[in-house]
Amino acid sequence: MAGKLKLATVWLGGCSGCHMSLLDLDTWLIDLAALADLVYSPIADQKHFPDGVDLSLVEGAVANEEHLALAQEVRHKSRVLVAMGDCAVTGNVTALRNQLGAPDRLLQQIYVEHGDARGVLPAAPGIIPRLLDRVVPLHAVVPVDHYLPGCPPAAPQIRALLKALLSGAPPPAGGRFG
Amino acid sequence: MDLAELNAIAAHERASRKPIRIACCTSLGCYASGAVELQQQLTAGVAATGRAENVEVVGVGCMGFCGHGPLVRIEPEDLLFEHVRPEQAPAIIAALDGGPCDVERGDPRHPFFARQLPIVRRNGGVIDPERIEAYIAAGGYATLYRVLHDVSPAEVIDQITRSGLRGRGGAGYPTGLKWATVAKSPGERKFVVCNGDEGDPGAFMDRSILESDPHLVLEGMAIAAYAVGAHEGYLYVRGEYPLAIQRLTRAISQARRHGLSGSQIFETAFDFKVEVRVGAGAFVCGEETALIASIEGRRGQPRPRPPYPAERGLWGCPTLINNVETFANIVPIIERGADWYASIGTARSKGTKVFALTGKIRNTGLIEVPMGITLREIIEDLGGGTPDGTPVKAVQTGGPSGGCIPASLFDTPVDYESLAAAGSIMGSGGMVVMDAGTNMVEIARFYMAFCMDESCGKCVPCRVGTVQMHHLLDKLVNGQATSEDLVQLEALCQIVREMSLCGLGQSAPNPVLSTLRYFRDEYAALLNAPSAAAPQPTD
Amino acid sequence: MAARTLTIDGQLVSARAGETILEAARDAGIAIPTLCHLEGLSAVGACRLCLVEVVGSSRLLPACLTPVSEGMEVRTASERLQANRRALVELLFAERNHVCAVCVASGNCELQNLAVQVGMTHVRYAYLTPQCSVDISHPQFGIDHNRCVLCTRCVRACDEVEGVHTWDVAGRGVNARVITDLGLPWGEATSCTSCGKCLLACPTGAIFRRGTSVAELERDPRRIAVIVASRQERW
Amino acid sequence: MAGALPRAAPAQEQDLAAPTVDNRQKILQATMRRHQYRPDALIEVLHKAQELYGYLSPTLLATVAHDLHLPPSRVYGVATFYHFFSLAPQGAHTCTVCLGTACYVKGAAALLAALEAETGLKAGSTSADGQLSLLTARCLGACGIAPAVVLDGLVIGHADAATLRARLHALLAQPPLAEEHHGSR
Repeated sequence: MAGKLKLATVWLGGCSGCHMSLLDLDTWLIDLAALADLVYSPIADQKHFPDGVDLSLVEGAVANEEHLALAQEVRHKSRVLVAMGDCAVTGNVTALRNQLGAPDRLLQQIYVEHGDARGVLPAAPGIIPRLLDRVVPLHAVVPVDHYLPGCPPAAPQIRALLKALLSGAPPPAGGRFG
Repeated sequence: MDLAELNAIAAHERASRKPIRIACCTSLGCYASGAVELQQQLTAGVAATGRAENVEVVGVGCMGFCGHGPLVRIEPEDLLFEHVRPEQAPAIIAALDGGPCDVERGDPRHPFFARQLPIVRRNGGVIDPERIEAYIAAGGYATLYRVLHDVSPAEVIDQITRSGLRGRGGAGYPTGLKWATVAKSPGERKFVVCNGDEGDPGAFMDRSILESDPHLVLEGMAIAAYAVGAHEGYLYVRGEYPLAIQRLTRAISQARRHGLSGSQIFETAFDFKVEVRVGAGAFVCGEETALIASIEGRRGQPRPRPPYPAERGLWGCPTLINNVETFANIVPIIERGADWYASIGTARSKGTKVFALTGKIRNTGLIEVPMGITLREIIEDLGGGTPDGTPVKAVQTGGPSGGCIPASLFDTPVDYESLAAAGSIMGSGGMVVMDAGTNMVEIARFYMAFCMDESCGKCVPCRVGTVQMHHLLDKLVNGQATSEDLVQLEALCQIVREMSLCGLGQSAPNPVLSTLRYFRDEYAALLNAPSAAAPQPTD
Repeated sequence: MAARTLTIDGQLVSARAGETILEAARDAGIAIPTLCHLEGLSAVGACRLCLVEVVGSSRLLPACLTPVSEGMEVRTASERLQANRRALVELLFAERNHVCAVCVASGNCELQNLAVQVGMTHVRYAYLTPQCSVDISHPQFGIDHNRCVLCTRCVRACDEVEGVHTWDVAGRGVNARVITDLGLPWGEATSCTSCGKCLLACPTGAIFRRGTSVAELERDPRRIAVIVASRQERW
Repeated sequence: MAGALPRAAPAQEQDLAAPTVDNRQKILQATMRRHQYRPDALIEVLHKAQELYGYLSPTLLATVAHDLHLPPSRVYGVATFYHFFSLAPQGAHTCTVCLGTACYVKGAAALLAALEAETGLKAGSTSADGQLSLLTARCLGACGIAPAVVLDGLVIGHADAATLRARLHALLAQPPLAEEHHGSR
């Protein structure tokens, strides 16, 4: 079946609520499986983002270096990129920390000053990614093709978007923040 | 006060003059450079050498050559001294006898002076601005007398209309038309307001006029009030100009004492009471509806026009608002006639314009030149080019609302339309000269920072748009901007220009647009450049 | 009643003399986005969302303040206007910290509705992320400056309807803030009559009624013990 | 070389006496009376209040609001709109760098940076000991002698960092000024 499309979903700095909403599509997910192969997703066991993805839905804001690198890789390897949900579109709750200043100071406060008795900064190079100075929406680091606001976007909205994009049509307009 | 009294004051003033006159500029530039002490030393020196009989030392208004101050001129020999220090007073007094004098000499026939055509600045550097008698002796208030007795309000407006005078605050609205609108607007109570909130950084024409010849402005306002049927006036002056405020306040009380302001001026039925209002540091108050709000004691926030102040202004009454230099043109026009005035300048821009020539220019100062003179004549002939002789790169006119005109367009004549076609505006008269060391993107950022800080915050596009534009310019200057940022900057310029409520926002993008138009390569060179901005320009 | 006939978006519209373009358009069922405008309050023309094109005028004019005139030709939804309005809404979202997901007004917010109305999909401008305070010193109401759009509807409602003028704007530019009395906490503003008109006027979640937001319902479980104890006394 | 400027406040009438701590209230009252307590005189009155007290304290603003029959929020709104008005005490000495275009083109930004480095103050702030405020101005209209700096009311033209540094040191080396010289709390 040559026509089957490659679909990916990506989880950056978000609460996974958008993915929960995706799962709310219940039985339609079976229809979706007929339209596309899920080649990368937090709900699929796939370590590396594959090449030649047709459509990627990205949940979450860009908050640390791993997010940044992954966002760039996803953009590079995807034909169509969708910012899914308010965190990816605006930064949303993930970006609330931007008002509190640079992350070093925050980490110090949280882990040392108000932390447990050990009071040490989490440091594990290569395992725990460093936080970026500012949390930014996806389009601030890579070009984004479509936006699906909502916290989370309702399942029918995700379905409408997927239906349209997988059939090559423009996604429906609208969608609401919050 | 009647005509005989006026003439008597003038005659007495002229008769008490001494054959030799040492005029000492006491306007801000010279004032700040020690002119007051110099004047004291000169006065003491004249007395000590027993010459008080035939030599007088007079503090006068701005001579214009501010970069070379303090300035001293000796009449009738017409000797000009520059950069005079107080301890050089004896040497200057010695020069009266033709003695040796090592004080720096200026050339009164230098093109800086010779190419000027002083109309509003005719008394600048000549009379003592602190004495009404000096103004009267120079012909002052005779025009007001004639107007009140022999000329109808309609005739006054006709004269102003036919003179072709346009607003000197920047926009160039025909003055006569404005006066006619206010005159026609129904209402018992009307106001005349003089806008002395000269906020453009790099402009000090109005300060100089107010400091050098306050009565000229007051007389012009009184004539305007008579013409439009107003009896109350306000002079709104920037708080940054304490010397101008002091001289103006003094001038008003002198005029009141002489029956030239207040009730029954020149013993006619005409009343005109004028008050000074001191600004408190807000550029936006130069916008006429914001200025009105400020006079009313409120936040200086503009409101949408129409209705224009000519119909509904101060306290809802018809209000005539003109700028200082506009009012300073009134007496000369009425005195010498509309035809005379209309014979000066170009087809659509009549008369003269005062410019403050500053920046990287040899001859810094104030000049009054006929409209139609080219930028090249101003910058090269009067201004003498850059101090170190390197080429001039551009000239900025119109302040934060204006633009940068490159050297390749220096043959542009100075008139409202030509400057607008070149992407700038006449503005109130600031001309800041820039040389090769000036980074044009930094200049654009400088002006945007200004507009951002001065935005009143009322309307969304100006309040937030200026911050976003400044952010993008900052990224550019710091070499962090992408080509998308540049596209976004240009788009924002358009949005802020089209959507803002008042002139501040509508024109805030101009410095960016004009530098983009002529110096796009400087923007392009900064895109994604790893190095930081060019160094701060130095002398 | 003098009538005026004009064209709005190609549609012939009849309006009363003295009516604004906005009123005439709304009567005709043509929606022009607004934010600072609120029926019952004076119009200030500050948000610039209702700017429209009028044939013969080189400038865009605020529909909320421009009176209709005979034969006037108005365009309310040209491509340029739509793009500019979208930009304005984005500028507002970028200005302060509007996080719909955690806002008490979500689903009932004029700014949120505007984003939908103008087709804003995302904010192209840099978020300014200012430090804004939340003032809950008033016993009944609170104000979260993160959500304020400086429309000044609260200021006008307080001044023009309640007649008190507890609210005003302090500072200028992007640093401007609505304030009560001498910039003190709202709860200390003695002029406030607690009438709640500012709350009614606020288009966003900036001014809110206390005790209704998430996790803010004020309860006092200890009162159960008090009730039980006093009942025992009586019986 | 420098000349002192008159005070930056409306000088419409001569006050009877030099202000002392005791009669400042009287002078302020006289100013309001002269304006017949008209609300539109608010800015003039605030100019006078700041001139007398050095800054506009909440008490002072409340008095002005009360006497001019204005809502307190309106007085506060006006006082915070205009750059001239300060709601916090200023330093005993002030150093104001003009950042107008002419001064900017002649290196005012570098001059300000040098002064910031020298004093350890950010523009717009006052030293912890209350001795010095480092301020900036939009444009003093002294473009002919750019760059211009005002030290305690004295305009210095053609200013350079070395001269300013020396003058600042000389100023600050003087014995500290007593509290009442720069407004009371």
